[in-house]
Amino acid sequence: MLDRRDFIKAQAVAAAAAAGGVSLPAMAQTSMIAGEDAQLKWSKAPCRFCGTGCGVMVATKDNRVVATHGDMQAEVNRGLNCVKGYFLSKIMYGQDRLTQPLLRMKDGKYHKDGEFLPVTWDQAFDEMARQWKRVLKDKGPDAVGMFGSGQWTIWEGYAASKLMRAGFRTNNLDPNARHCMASAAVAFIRTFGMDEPMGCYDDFEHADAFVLWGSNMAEMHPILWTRISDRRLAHNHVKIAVLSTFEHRSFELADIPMIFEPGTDLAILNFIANHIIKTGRVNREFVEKHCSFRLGQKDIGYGLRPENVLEVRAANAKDPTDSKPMSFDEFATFVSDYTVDKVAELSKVPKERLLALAELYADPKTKVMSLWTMGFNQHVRGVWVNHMVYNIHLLTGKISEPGNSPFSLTGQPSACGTAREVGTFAHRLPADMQVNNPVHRSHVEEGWKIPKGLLPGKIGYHAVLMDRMLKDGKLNAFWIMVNNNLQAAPNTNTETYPGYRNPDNFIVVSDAYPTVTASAADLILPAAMWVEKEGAYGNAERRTHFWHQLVTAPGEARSDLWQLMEFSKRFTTDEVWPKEILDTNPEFRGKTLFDVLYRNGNVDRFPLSEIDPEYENRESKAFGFYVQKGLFEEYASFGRGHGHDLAPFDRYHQERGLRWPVVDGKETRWRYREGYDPFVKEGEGVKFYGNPDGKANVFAFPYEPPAESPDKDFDLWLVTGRVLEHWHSGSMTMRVPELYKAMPMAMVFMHPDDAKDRGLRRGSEVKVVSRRGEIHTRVETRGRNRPPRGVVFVPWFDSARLINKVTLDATDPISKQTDFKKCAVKIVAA
Amino acid sequence: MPRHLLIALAAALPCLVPALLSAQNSGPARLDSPFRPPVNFTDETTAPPIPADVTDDRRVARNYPEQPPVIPHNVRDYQITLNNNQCLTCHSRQYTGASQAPMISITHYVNRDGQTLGAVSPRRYFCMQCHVPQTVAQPIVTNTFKDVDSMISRPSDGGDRR
Amino acid sequence: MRWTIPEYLLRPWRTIAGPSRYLSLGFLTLGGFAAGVMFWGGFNTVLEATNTEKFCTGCHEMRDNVYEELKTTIHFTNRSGVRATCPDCHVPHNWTNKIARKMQASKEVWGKIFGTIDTRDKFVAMRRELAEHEWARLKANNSLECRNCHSAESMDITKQGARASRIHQQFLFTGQRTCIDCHKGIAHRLPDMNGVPPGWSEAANETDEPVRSWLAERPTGVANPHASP
Amino acid sequence: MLPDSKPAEWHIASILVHLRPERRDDVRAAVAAMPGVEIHADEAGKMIVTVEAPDEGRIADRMTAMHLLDGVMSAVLVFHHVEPAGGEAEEAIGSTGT
Repeated sequence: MLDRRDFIKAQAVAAAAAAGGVSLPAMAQTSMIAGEDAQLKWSKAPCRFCGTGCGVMVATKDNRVVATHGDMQAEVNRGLNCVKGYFLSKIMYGQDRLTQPLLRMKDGKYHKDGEFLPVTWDQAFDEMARQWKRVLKDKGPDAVGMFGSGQWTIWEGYAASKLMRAGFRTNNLDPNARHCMASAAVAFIRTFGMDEPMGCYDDFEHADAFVLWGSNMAEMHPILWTRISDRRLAHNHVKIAVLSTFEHRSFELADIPMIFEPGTDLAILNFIANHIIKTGRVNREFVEKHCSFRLGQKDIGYGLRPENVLEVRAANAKDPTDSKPMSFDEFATFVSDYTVDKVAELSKVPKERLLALAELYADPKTKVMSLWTMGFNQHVRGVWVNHMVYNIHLLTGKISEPGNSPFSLTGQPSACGTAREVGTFAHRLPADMQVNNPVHRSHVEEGWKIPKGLLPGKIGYHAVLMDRMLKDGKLNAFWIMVNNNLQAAPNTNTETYPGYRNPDNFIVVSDAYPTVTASAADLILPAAMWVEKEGAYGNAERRTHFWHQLVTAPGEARSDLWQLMEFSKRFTTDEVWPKEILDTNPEFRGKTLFDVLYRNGNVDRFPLSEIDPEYENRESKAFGFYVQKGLFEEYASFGRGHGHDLAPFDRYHQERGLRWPVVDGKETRWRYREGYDPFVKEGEGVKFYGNPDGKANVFAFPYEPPAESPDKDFDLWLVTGRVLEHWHSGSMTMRVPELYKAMPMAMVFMHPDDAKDRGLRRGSEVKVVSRRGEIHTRVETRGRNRPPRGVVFVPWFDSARLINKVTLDATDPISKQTDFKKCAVKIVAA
Repeated sequence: MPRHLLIALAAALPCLVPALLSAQNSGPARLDSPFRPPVNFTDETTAPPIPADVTDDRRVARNYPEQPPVIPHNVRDYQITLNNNQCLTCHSRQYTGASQAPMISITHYVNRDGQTLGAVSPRRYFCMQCHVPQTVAQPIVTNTFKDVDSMISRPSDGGDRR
Repeated sequence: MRWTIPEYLLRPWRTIAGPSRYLSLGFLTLGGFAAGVMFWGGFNTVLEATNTEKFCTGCHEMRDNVYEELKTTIHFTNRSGVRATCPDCHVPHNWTNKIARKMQASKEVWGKIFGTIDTRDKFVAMRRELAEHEWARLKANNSLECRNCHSAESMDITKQGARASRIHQQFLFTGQRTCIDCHKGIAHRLPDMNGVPPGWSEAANETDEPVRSWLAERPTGVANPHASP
Repeated sequence: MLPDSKPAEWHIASILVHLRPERRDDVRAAVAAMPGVEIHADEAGKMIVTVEAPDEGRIADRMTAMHLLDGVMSAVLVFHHVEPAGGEAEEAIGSTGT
């Protein structure tokens, strides 16, 4: 038994050694009396939660995680974590971890209405393959699909993309990132020709003003908020503007707080553009050299089912993406309608605050960083509103330089790294390539060493469409990995759940815990999580970071990577590829999908001996080669030399992540600007090289109202979102006692006068009712969120109060991302 | 019960999910999210009352030294804004003498660049990003995390999950 | 220059000031009394009418700023439903103080007419000054309006938190401090508190010397035109 | 401040010192001579030391002293933990949160 103080001292030393990258000499270790018993092994890993991408140090002992803390050497967070990050140690130890595949069975056989019984992996995959083959035979590749996640590791997303597109020949692959930042990704490509931010987190230390567009960073990106509060509180001239449809914790630091009427952010942004033009503060030289102007399509509908009256009525619902060129003067005329008086009236933001906000952008001396997440992206005009914020940065030339930065934040740890860069969307391939572009497909076919013409060119079903197709019986074999879509998707009672229980469908869910989605599945596969596998994530600032497997997963739980690759062994090319392709490429005959996708000479290129002997690697041991390295290097080959350059695999295990493009060993902090970005040549200054003409697009769009607004029957706006203590659907954080006790249930936050008018008060039990569904919850009138009259907020982490039964499945017609921020509800006593 | 199932069950017994175990004992098997009452997905049930805050002012043992302590008292109406930080009026170094509140660690005086400041680093200003109050709600799922103290005081068994 | 009073003013004055020529003393005494009652009643009615929350929140400056902030606090929503209205805390119950406060309050009405705080931003910019008036008033009257409900004699310290109980014994019961010293911002948002130490600190007694704030360099936002020099 | 109303405490901190390798011997000697300070590792211009003291002020003093040594580029606090001095405490007082 060790003396407590010696033990604490040993921990103190180990923490400092880990922070400094110093290896402790054996003598120093023994001199601490601590002895071998107290030795912890500290290793680096990124945090499991949001898109910030904090570095953590993880202590393991006897195959268990025993402590975590913020990594001092991680540039993102320099030693800090938020409360969730500090409790990472506990997320894998919920007592109800899934440790066995579970299949619904009756009389010893699979049955849709059977009881969940444990089966072996072989039994699980046998049944799953049987179902897949049945569906492929009966209906073809369009009837199988997979719903993945921005929490997949890079190689898991990549392996899934190969399996679905090249294996099963379908693009019915979409990540839950569709619900999260599809609008941002689409607007990036339409504006700059390339996805992801030009700037990086270093902008936080350079900006003079921060504008939060709907984002509540104090709760959702706490560590980035520490960088903003650091900047604001230590520099008197720095200003913070916070815009939202209700008051939340980020308002605590606001110099210019603004509550606006839901949906009117479109008008506010056009007003700012108008203000910049009217006051003569357009950066003429920048605009002439680097911008093209386009008039976008209006009246584009709301992404509902096509027979919905709103879609029938919309003039351009069928062709929402169209646009035509316009001149700067035409653009100026277009936005001139958006005067301060008109916009103040529409948005209900006081005129003086609108003007103060506009001045942050207009004043050429103020370096301004715009930040947004779900407020913009989960918006029926999400792509427009993303474009509009680029508009005001482009008009003033405030872009691609330290402190001048339109910055799209992400919600998942690898929304960028996996969902976007790897291309696990229904329309995307690696490195920003598109499935409907034959040149791109052929390039990928070469890289993957598969027959020409194998990859399908038809864009697959997006998230909401997948749910509709499951319900309609057109999508019948469905695999859900690392996400809890039955809790996350909109309008679940009507549009999502029926598809899961549709007798024609076979639903597989891979997860670590019994979520509501798992409960509705037909087969549950137990998954390894976080440091139970070797992994890689890409955060919001283009930083790719790696970690090693530090502990083994419990029971029979296996990583998604192992599941995908092992499942691929159950199919031969003859079963899933067209005869014509095999006739012209007979060398592929009789091989398994595993052989053609993963033993293709690329993925199996690196032997086990290249694995760091300090760490376990289950997947590689199972398949006989360094799987993660092979997948990563094959994937990275698509982006190298094209501005998506990733460093060699091994370097990432040494670094606290690197921001791509990594050229000549150096990361890139600001893209598109000479001196920072190696792809901009000397003398070019600024070049938006993603577009063939090197220019960024400024789009003109009007204000258009939301899909559903309050009326006399449903008289309140409903906004949904997250809270600090819980991450997404709470499947990890609700199992950490301290986090659970801090925020055990989702309540409806409302204004005390709205409560009073309905005869309610704090603590009253109520029903939140929409045209689609209802939930029971309790009223909170004095919590952290303070909605104005007419607005209520309900977080979605609580599986006992599934607010997405109430939300509307309206999406942005361009990005297909759901609007979770605007629908009409009423609140009645329960 | 088929033989392969028995074998699988026997092998899995130590780590079987509790929801399933209870189901085995009592009637039809369901696998519900433990946070939900055992009703169909489409049904919703009554909401429990909002649990009261923990206000006993008793320090809660930490799981590891790096864990931020939870807040054992009420923080209703505490204002932490540009104007004022109510937590620091008790917990900052200069006021702990009179308030007798635990002093914040000096790690909080170190800025992003590793320099120690004369006062709390502005990046640590918003206390409740890391330190959260607790309610009396009882966790629904047990967490089997073991802290280092409990692991070094017994012989190492090579972990219990393999 | 010599004051000259115009004739049209002098004539009625003479009538009032001169002795009664036609009315009886009894009528005058009783009538005067009745008139006095009526006048006083009217005065008091107006006074009482202006002494309600409804009146206070009749103008948007109060309704949208301080009253809105009050709604979520313990003085508005609490276990027993006993709540404080604006005048409970802000109008002295003692008559002379009440009148004095009313005179002062007319400055706020003045403020309304001339738009000193007619927008949220202007109100926020004035917040420190307005708060300082109230702190000074409550400090001067030993937190009288607090004590109208919260009597130190009636406090059961065993029902208080350990820390509150200790501090009340050390500072409140000994008369070293008064309620407002520690409970600023209990019902509204605080202004910039730079240079305002908590009541339990030593510095709270050293009125002239602002304590070192928690930050060496202190932000001054739009919300703070009154940061101490 | 109220005089000595605090219970006696035991503070421990670990500090990462960056130094110029050529001045290593001098720095080592100076650091080792500080009361309550212990050197645990020292390689390639980085030194890991612990400081034990009855209050945080003394820890800050030692850090400052290390900062001021010739050849020291920085002394960064990595870990800080406090507990009552009276032996086995159920819970520590300070927070670390490195």
